[in-house]
Amino acid sequence: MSDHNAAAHDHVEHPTWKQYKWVGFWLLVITAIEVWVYYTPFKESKLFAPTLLLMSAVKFGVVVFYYMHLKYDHPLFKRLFAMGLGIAICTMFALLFLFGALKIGG
Amino acid sequence: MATADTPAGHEGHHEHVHYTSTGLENRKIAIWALIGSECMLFASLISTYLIYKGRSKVGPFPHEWSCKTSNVVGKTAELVAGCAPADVLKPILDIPVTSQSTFVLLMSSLAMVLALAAVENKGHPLPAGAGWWDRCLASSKFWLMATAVMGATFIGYQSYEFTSFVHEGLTIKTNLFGSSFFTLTGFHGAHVSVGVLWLLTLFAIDVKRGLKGKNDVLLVDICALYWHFVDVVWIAIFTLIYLIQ
Amino acid sequence: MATTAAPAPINTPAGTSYAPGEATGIWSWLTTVDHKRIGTLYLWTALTFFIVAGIEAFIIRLQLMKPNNQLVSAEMYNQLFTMHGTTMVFLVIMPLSAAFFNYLIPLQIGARDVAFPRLNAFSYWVYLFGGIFMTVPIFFNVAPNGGWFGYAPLTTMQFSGGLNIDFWVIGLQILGVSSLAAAFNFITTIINMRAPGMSLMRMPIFTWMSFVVQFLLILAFPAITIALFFLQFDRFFGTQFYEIAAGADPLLWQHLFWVFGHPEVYILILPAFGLASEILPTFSKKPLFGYNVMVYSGIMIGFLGFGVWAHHMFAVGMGATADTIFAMATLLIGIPTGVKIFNWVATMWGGNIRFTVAMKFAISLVALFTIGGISGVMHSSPPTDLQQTDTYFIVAHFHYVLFGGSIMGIMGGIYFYYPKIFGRYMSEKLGNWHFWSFFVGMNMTFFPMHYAGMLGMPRRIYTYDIGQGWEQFNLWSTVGALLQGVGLICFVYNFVKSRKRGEVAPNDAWGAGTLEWSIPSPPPDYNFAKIPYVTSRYPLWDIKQPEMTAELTHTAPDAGVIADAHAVPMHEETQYYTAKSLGIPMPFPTIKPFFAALFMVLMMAGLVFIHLDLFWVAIFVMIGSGAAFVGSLYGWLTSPLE
Amino acid sequence: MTRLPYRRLGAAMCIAALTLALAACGGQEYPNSTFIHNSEINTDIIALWDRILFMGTLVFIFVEGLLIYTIFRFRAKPNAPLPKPVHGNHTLEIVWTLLPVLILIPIAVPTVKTIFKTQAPAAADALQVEVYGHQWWWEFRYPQYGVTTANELYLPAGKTVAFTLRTVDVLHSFWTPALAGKRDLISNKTNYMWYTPDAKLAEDAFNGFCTEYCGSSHANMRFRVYTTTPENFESWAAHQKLAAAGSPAALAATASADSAAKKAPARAAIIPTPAPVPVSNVGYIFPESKLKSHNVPHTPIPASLTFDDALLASADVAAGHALVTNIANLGKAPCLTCHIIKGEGAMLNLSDNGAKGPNLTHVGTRHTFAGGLFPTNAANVARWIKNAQVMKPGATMNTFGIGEYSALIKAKVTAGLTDKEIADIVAYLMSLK
Ligand code: HEA
Ligand code: HEA
Ligand code: HEC
Ligand code: CUA
Ligand SMILES: [Cu+2]
Repeated sequence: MSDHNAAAHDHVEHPTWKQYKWVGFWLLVITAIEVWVYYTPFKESKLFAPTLLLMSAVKFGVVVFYYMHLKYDHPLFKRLFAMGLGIAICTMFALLFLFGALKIGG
Repeated sequence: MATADTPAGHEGHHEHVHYTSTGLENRKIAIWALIGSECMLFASLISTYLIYKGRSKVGPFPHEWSCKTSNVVGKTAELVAGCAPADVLKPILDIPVTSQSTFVLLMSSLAMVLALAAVENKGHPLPAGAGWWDRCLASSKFWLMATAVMGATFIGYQSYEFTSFVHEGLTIKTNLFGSSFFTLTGFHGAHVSVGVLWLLTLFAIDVKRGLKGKNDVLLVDICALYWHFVDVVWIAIFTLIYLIQ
Repeated sequence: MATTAAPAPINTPAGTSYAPGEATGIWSWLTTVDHKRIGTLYLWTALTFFIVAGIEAFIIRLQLMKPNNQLVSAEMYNQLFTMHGTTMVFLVIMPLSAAFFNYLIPLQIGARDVAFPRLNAFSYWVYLFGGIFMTVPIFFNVAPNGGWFGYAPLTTMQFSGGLNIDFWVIGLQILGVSSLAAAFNFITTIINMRAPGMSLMRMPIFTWMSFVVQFLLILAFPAITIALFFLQFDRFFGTQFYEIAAGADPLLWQHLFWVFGHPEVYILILPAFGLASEILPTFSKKPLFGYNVMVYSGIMIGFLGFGVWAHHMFAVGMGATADTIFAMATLLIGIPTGVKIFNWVATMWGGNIRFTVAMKFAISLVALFTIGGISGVMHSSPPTDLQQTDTYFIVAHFHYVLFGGSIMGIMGGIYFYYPKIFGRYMSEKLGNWHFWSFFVGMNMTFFPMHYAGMLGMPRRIYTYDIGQGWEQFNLWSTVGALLQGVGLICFVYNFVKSRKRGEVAPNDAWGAGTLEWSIPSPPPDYNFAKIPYVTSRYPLWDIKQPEMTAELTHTAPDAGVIADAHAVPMHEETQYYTAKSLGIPMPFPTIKPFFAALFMVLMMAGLVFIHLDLFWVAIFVMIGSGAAFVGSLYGWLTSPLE
Repeated sequence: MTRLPYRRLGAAMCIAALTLALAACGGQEYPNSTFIHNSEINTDIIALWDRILFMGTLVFIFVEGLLIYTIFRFRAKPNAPLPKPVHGNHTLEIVWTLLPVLILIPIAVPTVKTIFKTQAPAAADALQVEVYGHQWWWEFRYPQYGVTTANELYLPAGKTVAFTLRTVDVLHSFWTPALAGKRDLISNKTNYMWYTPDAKLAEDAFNGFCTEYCGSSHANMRFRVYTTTPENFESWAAHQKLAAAGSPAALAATASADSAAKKAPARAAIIPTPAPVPVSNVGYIFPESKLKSHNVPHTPIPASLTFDDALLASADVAAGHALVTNIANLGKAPCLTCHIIKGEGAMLNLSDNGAKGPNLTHVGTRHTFAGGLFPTNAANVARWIKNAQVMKPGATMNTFGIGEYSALIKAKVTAGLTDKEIADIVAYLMSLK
């Protein structure tokens, strides 16, 4: 099976256990912070929602880029995913705006 | 969509390795396109949940709710059945329990990457003096099973959550919150369940004839991509639905 | 399996509708995984549904021919227009486009098949069974009757207790599976199955437009899938998504529907644009003008198409800000579309235009779509739209774009590709009859609707009173529909007859430039005996009329080639061989996708029994066919492809 | 194949032109035209429309002209050399990307202006009208006057009307083409719109339509708008506000000579009411003579629904009154469980929101009924009561005629009203001026 023409795919460096475990670690830490913050007075703050969104966006990104190895993979996959995600997020915001539900944290 | 025991694609049929324009595997492109599409699916579900949040006319409600501190958009207190202004309704979402299930699901993603790495590294002999942990890392069966078990645990948590909600009087028919909550998390749960079955199938193949070689790496890889995506969706759901009020 | 000796060709065809050496008989069609046969199946099926939906339209027209007419009952009328719209959109134009995706995309990109041949067969069977499931109820007076966009809460149990809406909601869900499966398939095919040298910017424009459409499909369908699930759950399991008493917001349905619905209209038109872009250059003897811009504008249309959906909802009271945003976004779409129109004209400018029937259809697409586009721009201004929405002015708009655009383009495509598909030409004489009665009839039907609408005629009314000022327009529309019917009969006759009696067509029936014309007509099951190495956008012209592609940048066949064992310099193939003699592995025919589709449809359809108060029958049917579905799927996934 | 179809193209164009000509000068009236300046809103819309139509026509003429010129000029000629293979031209392409922008800006700017102008809040002193959509009829309430009516909307010319639009069931849409654009009636949502019928409109009648598909009788959900002078309007409203003719309340009111209606409910139970007393002054009613042919419904009466019209001539108003209003007859003629007749049926305590059917207090003053489907006359109303579903597909009112097939209960009516009883009821209803 060595002579295949999938040049791009096989020769890239895949992350290893060392990296995976750190990713896993940060996922846990961020989740822990999220839940912790939920029980602090910060919950009432206007910044609560944006902060949480930011944290989950980081988690989202780490999983996608490292666990789903989008960072190392063919750029095509990045585009396929970004297109779906981009349109989905825009649509979601537009819908929330139209229904007057865009008052996160309020 | 041939599974491992098909003659197609490997085992000597060199000519059968089809030429592809990008050098990428068809199935991998398809799974990424599917994931792109699923973004839109979950965006619709999450939007619905958020739009309907606070529009239910009767309890139970997701978060702590009292008639006085009403965060119900545009609804006056008397719309809420049996609600005296002094009542404080208990939040129905149980953050501690859900945090645990979130934890399990996140860790399953870690197990999943390790399973993939183990399949990819098949054929590379372990370095001399490898400890039990190295051997463990090299066991794709172990990690596949671990992922499936964690997925099943997540489903277990979800069943527990659903039944306890039903006991507290919230079913899919109760109010808008119930309908949109159960449908959203139910869709996610269905995705997890499909993933668990998929993982178990891979595990079975691994037991039967061992997963190795390029084609098998691909098999595990697309399952992993799906699995991580389901995880990522949960990250969004956990924050948007459970934590942010 | 290297070819040792040159294989012997098998007999050349005398214009049979399938290549020699291929299996025939019903079983071969049920088990086929050949993209060309599946494309042909799509074509036949969709044309059948076209006749059905056309007859529905014709009855609508007869009913509206004069005021206070009593030809059909209100209930029947409501089913007729709902089924006419739903059928035309989901069972006619989308599948007609799919017929071309299937038949053409692999040929145009120089592939032997699609990426997932069995999934492809599955898509077709799901479409067929889903279509039957939706269409049959009209004969029993229980067809869907909620309009093609089924606004809640009219479609909830409270207001539509019968089975009618059940057929609609389940049927659309079934068709969604078919469209989505096909879309993933074609995305993969186009990305990954192109012949060596066939870079994205060398793909024929039809393939490009189809590519855009597949993305529209995978991103738009989830929204309606969810909206339909909500409705289904409401109707069958008592959820409250559209339950007014529970505080539900009916606009949720509208938004989710149109988030899908507007991209959907581009799903309906872009394939026709693609076909016109193949036909116009061929019969002008000129390359397509501004290929790059054509590609970018197609992408632009698709992209903008996701940001304008609420222009269908200007009357719901979204507020001035939202109205403004969606109006402006809608206006913007005129720009890339205009570019396409002008580029088509520029393609013909300075050419040698041959007025074949296909060409006439393509030209009329340009002419008629422009009219529909302009009325579209008129709706996109909310204050004026408040006088237009839900009137016959809208009906005029969308028939100009759907009939004048999609149907005209697709008809052109059928005349154009018929010789490739069936190995024989369609009769130009009958074709001319068809074209002119369609062209005149369609204008006669739909142009007066502009007047009727602006003079106050609401749509979806089964009757209207005397003296409202609409009589003459309705009469004209009905006469026009009759003329279209005559055209359709000419077409059907021509289509059926020419298969056996048409003039035999050579490989390159029209002197076109793209790959599909370099292989025999009809193409052998393996498509290309030798996968060609592509060096320009019009590889066939490179050989036959190099002066026409002289201006294009070419790559030398050996420059940085990713060598494929089968790739050879561009050539024409005239002989038929068997795949086996060429050593080309072909996918096995299999019945499994057929059964998977059948049982999946049965499983989803089983829900209906719940509303017949046959709860246990429903459970039995759903679990039974669910198990059979999983079984077929298992058999399918574990059996080798080729 | 290469022969140019001049002749046929010519024929096609002739037919198209003919259609146009017919449309333009058919010598017919277009009562529902959206192009009539009857309100400031419509005037704004027409101005905008004219601008867009002009731009659209420019584009149309340019594109179609260019297209026709191109296909004629560059048609294949025998032995013509191969055309020059032009693959594109950047300048040209930029030009025709920008060209549409030049067309779109003059559309966009007035569009935005008009959006904000027409959607601004209505003037504070506007006449308030609450529109309620029902499957398949319209309810109009005038909260400032305490008036509720159905299917006929009276408006004072020259005064701004602010509509509040709601539905009690599915979505509907409120549209009078000759007066203004439409606005949907949406469940769980209140919509607003306003316009000012021009002061120049004196006694004019307009047809209105439901334009959101709402089920079986969507086509039959019509209404009329009557404009009149403000004085006439006040007169109409003042009378509509009163209790029904002959009702205890009305009698009480006549008894105390001036408006003593306040005390009515208290006396309602005491005063026996043998027969309704015809009212002498019914206030302003839009004169029948001002109705044009297109304002009068011509809906065919189903042939299967027969009624002996002779019965109507000999009908007894008092008997009808008793049938409808005497609680003892509620089982037989449960009219007041769905309809309000102001001053009657106090014990049912039906509110506007609780009434499933149109308010019948002054049904005799309305020119049309059942969603503007029929002229209000005894023959039609009698058939309506006998079998409403035959008169109007899907109608939700019970079938009352004994022996009639009721589409609602999917059976023949056994316990209902005889034709005689119906005739009496009709006589009573028609007396409700
Ligand atoms: C093939 C399908 C198709 C296509 C391509 C379009 C194209 C467009 N449509 Fe249409 N539309 C429908 C199918 C389609 N539509 C259907 C089915 C409905 C009704 C659904 C229902 O209610 O049942 C509908 C309804 C509809 C509405 C809602 C009306 C209402 O219900 O109130 C609107 C409103 O903005 C609209 C606008 C447009 C616009 C701006 C375009 C643009 O894309 C058009 C762009 C094209 C041009 C403008 C012409 C070419 C351009 C030039 C020559 C350049 C110069 C021109 C200018 C600068 C103006 N459409
Ligand atoms: C691709 C889409 C498409 C196409 C091609 C058509 C084609 C036609 N449409 Fe349709 N139409 C829609 C899509 C389409 N329509 C949609 C989406 C709606 C909205 C539905 C809704 O409101 O929910 C609609 C609604 C609609 C209405 C409005 C109904 C209403 O609002 O009450 C009308 C009214 O005239 C109409 C007419 C026609 C006519 C006359 C044709 C003609 O072109 C049809 C020509 C065909 C024939 C006349 C058939 C002739 C056949 C024979 C004579 C028999 C031959 C038999 C054999 C050979 C066996 N259509
Ligand atoms: C189930 C409730 C119900 C009952 C009981 C009922 N009606 Fe009706 N009625 C309606 C509804 C609903 C309408 C409007 C139907 C439509 O126009 O689609 C209506 C319309 C009418 C109209 C026409 C009013 C108008 O202006 O459009 C008359 C007159 C009428 N009813 C008389 C009667 C009489 C008399 C009785 C008793 C014998 C009666 N109704 C009993 C529900 C009812
Ligand atoms: Cu009410 Cu249509
Ligand atoms: Cu649209």
